Amino acid sequence: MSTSLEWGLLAPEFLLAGWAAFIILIDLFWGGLGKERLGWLAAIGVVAAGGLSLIWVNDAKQFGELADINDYTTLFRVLFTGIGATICILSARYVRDRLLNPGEYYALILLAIVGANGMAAAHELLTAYISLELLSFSLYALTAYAKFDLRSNEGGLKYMLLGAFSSAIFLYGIGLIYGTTGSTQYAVIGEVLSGDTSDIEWGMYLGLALMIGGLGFKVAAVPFHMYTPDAYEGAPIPITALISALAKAAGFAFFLKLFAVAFLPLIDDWRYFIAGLSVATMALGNLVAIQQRNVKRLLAYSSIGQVGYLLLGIAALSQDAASALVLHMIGYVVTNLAAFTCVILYYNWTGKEEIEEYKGLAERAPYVALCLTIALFSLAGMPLFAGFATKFILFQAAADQDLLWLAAVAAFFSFVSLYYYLILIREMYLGEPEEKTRFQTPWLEYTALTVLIAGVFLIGLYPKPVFNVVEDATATIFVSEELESGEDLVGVP
Amino acid sequence: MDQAWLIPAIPAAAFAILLIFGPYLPRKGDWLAIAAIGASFILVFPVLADLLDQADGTTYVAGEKAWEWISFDLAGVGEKFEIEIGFYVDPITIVMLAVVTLVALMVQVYSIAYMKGDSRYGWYFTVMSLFAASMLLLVLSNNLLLLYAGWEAVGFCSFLLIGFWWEKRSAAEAAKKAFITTRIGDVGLLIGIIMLWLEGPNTFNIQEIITFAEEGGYDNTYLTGAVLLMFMGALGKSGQFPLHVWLPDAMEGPTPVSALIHAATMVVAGVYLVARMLPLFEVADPIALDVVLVVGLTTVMISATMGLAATDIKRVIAYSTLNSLGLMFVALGSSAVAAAMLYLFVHGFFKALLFLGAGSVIHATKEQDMNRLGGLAAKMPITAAVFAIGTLAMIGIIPLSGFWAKDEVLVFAKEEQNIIVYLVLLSSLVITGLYMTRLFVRTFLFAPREQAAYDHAHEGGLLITVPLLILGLLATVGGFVVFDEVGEALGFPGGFAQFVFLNEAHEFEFHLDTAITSSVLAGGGAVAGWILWQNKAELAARIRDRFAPVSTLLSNRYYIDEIYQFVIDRIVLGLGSIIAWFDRVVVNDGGVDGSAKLGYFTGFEAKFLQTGRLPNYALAIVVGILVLSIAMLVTQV
Amino acid sequence: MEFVLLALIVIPLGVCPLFMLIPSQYPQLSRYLAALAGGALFALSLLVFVVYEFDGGSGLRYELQWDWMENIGFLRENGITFYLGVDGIGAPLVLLNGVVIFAAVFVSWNIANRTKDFFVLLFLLVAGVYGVFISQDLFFFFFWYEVAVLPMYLLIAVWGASSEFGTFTRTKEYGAMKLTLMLVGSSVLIWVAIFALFVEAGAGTFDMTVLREATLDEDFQKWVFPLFMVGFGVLAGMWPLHTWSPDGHVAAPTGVSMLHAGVLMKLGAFGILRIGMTLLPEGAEFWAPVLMALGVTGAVYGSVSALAQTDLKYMVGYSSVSHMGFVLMGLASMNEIGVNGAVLQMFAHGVMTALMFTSVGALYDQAHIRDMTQFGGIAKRMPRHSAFFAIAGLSSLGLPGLAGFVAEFHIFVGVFEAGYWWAGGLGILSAAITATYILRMLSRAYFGPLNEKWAGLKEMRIGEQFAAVILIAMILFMGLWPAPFIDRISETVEMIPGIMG
Amino acid sequence: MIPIDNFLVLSAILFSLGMYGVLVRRNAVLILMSVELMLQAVAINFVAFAVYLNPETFTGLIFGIFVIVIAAAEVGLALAIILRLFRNRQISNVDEADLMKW
Repeated sequence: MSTSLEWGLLAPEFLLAGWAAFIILIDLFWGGLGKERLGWLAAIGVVAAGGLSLIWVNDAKQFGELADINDYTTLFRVLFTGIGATICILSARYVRDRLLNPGEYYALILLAIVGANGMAAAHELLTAYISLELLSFSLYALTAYAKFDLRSNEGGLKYMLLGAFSSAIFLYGIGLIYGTTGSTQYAVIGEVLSGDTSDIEWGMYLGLALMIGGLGFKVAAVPFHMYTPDAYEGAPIPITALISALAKAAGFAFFLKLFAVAFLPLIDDWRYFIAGLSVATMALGNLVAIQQRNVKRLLAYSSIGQVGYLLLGIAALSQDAASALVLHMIGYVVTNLAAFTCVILYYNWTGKEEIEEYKGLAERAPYVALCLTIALFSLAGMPLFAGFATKFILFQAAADQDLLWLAAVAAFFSFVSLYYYLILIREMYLGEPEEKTRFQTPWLEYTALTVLIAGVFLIGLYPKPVFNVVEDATATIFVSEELESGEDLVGVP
Repeated sequence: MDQAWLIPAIPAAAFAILLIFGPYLPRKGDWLAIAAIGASFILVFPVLADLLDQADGTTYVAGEKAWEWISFDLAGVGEKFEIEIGFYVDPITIVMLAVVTLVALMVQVYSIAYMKGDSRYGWYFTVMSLFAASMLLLVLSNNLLLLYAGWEAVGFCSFLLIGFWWEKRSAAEAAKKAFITTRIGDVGLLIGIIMLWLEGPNTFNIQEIITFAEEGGYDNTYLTGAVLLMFMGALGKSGQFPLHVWLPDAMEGPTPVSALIHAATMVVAGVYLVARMLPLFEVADPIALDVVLVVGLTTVMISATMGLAATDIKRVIAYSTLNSLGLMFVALGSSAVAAAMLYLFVHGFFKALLFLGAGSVIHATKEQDMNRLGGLAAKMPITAAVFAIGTLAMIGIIPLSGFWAKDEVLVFAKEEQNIIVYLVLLSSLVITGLYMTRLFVRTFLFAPREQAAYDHAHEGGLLITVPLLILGLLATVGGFVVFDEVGEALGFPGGFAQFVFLNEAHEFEFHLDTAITSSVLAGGGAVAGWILWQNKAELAARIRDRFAPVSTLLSNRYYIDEIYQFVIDRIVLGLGSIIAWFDRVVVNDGGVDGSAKLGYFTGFEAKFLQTGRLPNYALAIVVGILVLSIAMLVTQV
Repeated sequence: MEFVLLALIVIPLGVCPLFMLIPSQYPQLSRYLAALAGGALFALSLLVFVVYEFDGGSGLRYELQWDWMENIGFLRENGITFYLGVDGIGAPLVLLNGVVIFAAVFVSWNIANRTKDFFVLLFLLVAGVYGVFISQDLFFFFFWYEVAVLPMYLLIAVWGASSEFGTFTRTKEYGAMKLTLMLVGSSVLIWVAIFALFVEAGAGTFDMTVLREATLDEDFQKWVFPLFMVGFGVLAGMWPLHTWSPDGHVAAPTGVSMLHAGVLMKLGAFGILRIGMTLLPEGAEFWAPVLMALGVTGAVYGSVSALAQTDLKYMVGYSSVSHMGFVLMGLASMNEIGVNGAVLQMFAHGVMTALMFTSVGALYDQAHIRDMTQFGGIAKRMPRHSAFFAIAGLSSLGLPGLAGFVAEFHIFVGVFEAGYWWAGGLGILSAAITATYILRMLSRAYFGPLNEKWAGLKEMRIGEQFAAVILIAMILFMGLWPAPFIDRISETVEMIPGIMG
Repeated sequence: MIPIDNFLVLSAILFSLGMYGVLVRRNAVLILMSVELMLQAVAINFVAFAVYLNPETFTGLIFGIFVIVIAAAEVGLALAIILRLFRNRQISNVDEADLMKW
């Protein structure tokens, strides 16, 4: 237990936390800055933190036994700061028009990013759990942030109580795993589990089941997904975007690292359970989405569907499947943010969020309509856009691990999902708007939207560069696999 | 020989020019069409001369010339799948070429006067040239596929020409009926061709197929099937018994068209096909030739009887054409190619003559119904005289060409077939005499029944009468070509039969007994006709009243049309609507939409799981956890 | 020359952003740009077709291979490559695509609302189709296959037309949604088959020339081929799953249904040939009788139900199903003559249907109804239009001298050669039924006395006539002198494993 | 020394009691209390494992402390939200808070 900790490694997190405090103070003492510019300020802070984390590109350092700062962590730090910056920019106008005390709002977003970074970096169950709780708490608070909106209140309540309930279950799982393997280090757990586990089977499997349940809640896999539609519909729109992007991405970063390092030896035991979860998630997510009338609930179920595909990547856990999973996750995050940008823009203009109310959007804001169509087609997995390439690679990776039936089920539900995306597209292009006036264009949001759509096109048309980066990142968490041949575990992640 | 390909090429070129520049040419380019068909007619003679002087000893070497149209080699089999455009000339082709080009020339010259002033005058000649080109292509082609191509193109031109005045609903329906009926026939022809190709020597060339068949290449029943299917095509095109319904309605087209297509050229294409393929018929099971015979006979009897009842002069002549075609098939049925070709040769002239005569009557009086004509001989002496020659030739009176041809058929029928066939033929002679004289008497002699028509009657101009006279001359003189002496005089190796059967010598003997019986019967029929239908035709009226049911049956053409229409409406269209309904309701709404709705409603049910109440959500989580852990423990531990 | 192939894809995709730049107040400008792009594509396709040299080699010409993703994850050496190449089967279909888009642009000259977006989507569709015909990489084959389906929904839903049939209605949304879902649904089958193929081949690459050499065991081929057959069959209008085609055509605007029936349906048949039969020969051999049965049912079923239709577009839709049934029969005959016939029929039918839709569209634009029983003698007012429609009809019923006969004849010979004499007989019978409904429609709607209601009809627009003339030129070119087509096609069909002589 | 199983059984009982409480109770505050009960059960678990299995390292104990800290934070946040709910709609029964369903 080397006690000397290189605190420098956590510089981005410190910066974020400090910036959060700074934002609160600014909001407290210098009211003149105005709510909108506060958002931009927060965004600048987040971007700075993202830039800072680039220092450790292809470096492999360890922060004591708690976390390791390597390509995997850097990739996710950049991804989370990216998400955070986009959300801050997008929520600037929303907060100005509809929310009070913006300081805490942005601070909580920053703290959520800290939590997410922690989850990706954690190499040890306790740190991971604490970062998970930090992320979840800030999201609970943000969901219920609109004090006087009944739906936000109710959504927050459900998200909070169920979140607490499931984290208790998750903790119980961690306890059992700690009890049976004697340590909370992923690597050590992995090593113990690869040894003979005949005597500790009961505790281990029960713990594993409980942890899958707890994690299932965090990433909204089917039996545990019930809170998602209400949380998404209740929360203010930028926060819905945040949940759909950050919570899912951080959840899977943690899920992937935990299962790739710690539980890989037991893969043949838990593989078919995760596959079962994935099928259930895809099935229910897509089928119920067909019935939705509210755009936020529709995107909630669509994100549940997407989680199904990501679970497929976990079920077929191998180096290729992991990188395919991360690639698909990046594609999904970028596309989802693009879709939510359009939804936020329309909400800022008209305050509407029902599908019927999207009538004639193509007349009133052709560019936004086009971008939303591109995002929806990409979510459905149509070519030219990110969805096609990432889904193709992910399903092919699953098929490679002889899970062809799962890839077939996923392909089928990806087709089913096209229906409800087309319903939204139909409203936009076919419906007749009440009045024909064009909306005035908010330049900042448009640039963010253009950048995101460009990202969607890039991943769709030429994913090689992004895939290379992802390949290096996942290589780090699978190092232990190559070493299995003979050398014992050096404990270096 | 190798410029034989020019014969169809010139009219085809004329067609192309007329199609594009037709309307802008002076007189809409009718002169170009006539010049083209004239050139083709002239070209027939050098080809004939080539054929004759190639004669080494008794046999004539048939010339052949071919270009590659489609060819690719078959993987693995090493052979090539080849389709070529080739021409093959032999005496049968020469006979056909002569008839087609000459009659076409006469008809086109006649049409200048007949079609003057018609709004689509240019279009008429354009299609006429296309028709000539495709008929000549059909006759000259050396392989079955090119023959089929000509065959279809000819059918298409008849569709255009029958439906020339498509403003008339009846003309449009008649054209459609003609094309569909022939198409149904062609289904058989196409299957036959493919069957011959399939088991045969991997080529469509007619001569190779025939030699292959004669060496016993095909197995018997297979060949019979193929041959009968091809005969089905001939049925359609030549309007034989089951598929004859379209010919009477085809009279909707202009009369020169009827003269050319429905008398001399297109309808005999079926006869030409069977004549060309006769060696196959002979090699195949005898049933094949019997079928040809029986079909020919039934058509003869049906058409003759229907002729009695029809009142429209063009329809009567159409029935007479069916009658003659039946005779030709009877000749072919008794494998008498020479007799069939002779009858075809001669029939071409006098039938065209009859049609053009009727045309000039219609042109003058604008009236087609026999009951409104009568006594036109005074007003139209030339037409009447020429029409008389044509009628007598059709009946088969001694000096005229019809007699010699019909006698040949009777002779062969007597020798080859049993007595019943011969008796039936003799009875048809009588009926032919009856209805042909009825036609002539009712239109030209005795008192005119309707004054208006009579006043309008006037002799057609030179352009109408000259072709009539030429054809009249050919109708009278044409028969003598049968004699060897006449043949040698014209430079042929011998009589008509001699020319047609190049290799086997066929002397022409005059069978006195058949000649006498046929003349007596035919003459008797004619006289009876005269008596029945003279003056006011009271005698005929009384007979008709006594046999009322029979005459109504005849005038309704044995209700065959109605039966076919019933079959089509009930079964074909009925089946169509049932399948269309089935497709829309069962396959589409049930199958396709059904599965989509299935997905929709499972989602609908699943939606209500989301009750909105927190304890239910917690319950879902607990259930999930329990299921997961129990399953994990049960399977792993 | 290989940059010509690249241009075939870059031009349609490149022109889309250009359209976006044109402000929507100048529809005429976007029409000219569309005409220019269409013309360029037509010229390039003609060039690819004409300059196609016959030297032996692997059968691929003008190959262009750019690495897209290799040596990453499960992909090994040239895993996914942007690999373009045209062969004997591809060349005529590229020409078909060029012809039909050039004609479609002129036909959709009077699209009023949002012309700009219409042309963007149209050219996206064309890019997808070009991509499928010339891409030699299985990933990109599927990529372009989906791109071709992508714009379908909006094209039909926004610019289409709903129609009332008394007992049932077919709204354009319904038609568009059904069409898109059925095509994407069928592509799920193809997707799964591609996964299985990639894993089984074990070469870690999607390059078809490599996959072709991979020896796949018999039973694997037996259960993967039907996936391809049904997946591509749906787009090729295979019998039980054909219902989207008539409904889609009824709802689609003219230009779209031209491209759709003329070219998109050929993608399905092309897929079966290029992927199913080339990569899985034993599987194809095993399933050939089933494909033949479905093809024949489709042919007879299509022509008989066309007989009972009164709506012109439904009739043409069902006739497309019938003719695609012929193509499937040709493919199922598994011998060179039959498969040649199938590819010829793809081209012939493509051009014929495009011409038919041009005419029906022209009539619909003026008369605003498509019920043929209410028309009468309109040849009087629209002589050229009826001539064009008559030529298309006659070519579809197989009149020699026009494209239909050459193709259908080869198919019938091939089917008889393969021993399915019952299928050949039924096929020729359905050609006769085709003659019946075409002629019945011609005589009822075009000939006969002029129905006074339609006295006001005017001749087709110049644009439509120009499009029709091009299409007729193609019909006559293939009808009278098919040698150039056949030499190209037969040379490649020979090299397909599993095709006997 | 008391065998570890007793502790494990104790925490298991407490855990299931808490879970039962969450499922049955309708009042938001009581649900929160049941969740806290479950968290304490887990804390007992951690401490038991730490003492019995590897006394020399403090991981388990640290875990126990953190669980308590997080439970406290949780209560703070949950009560705030429940308070907002009560102030807005004067209800605390969770079944009535079903504005958003289907």
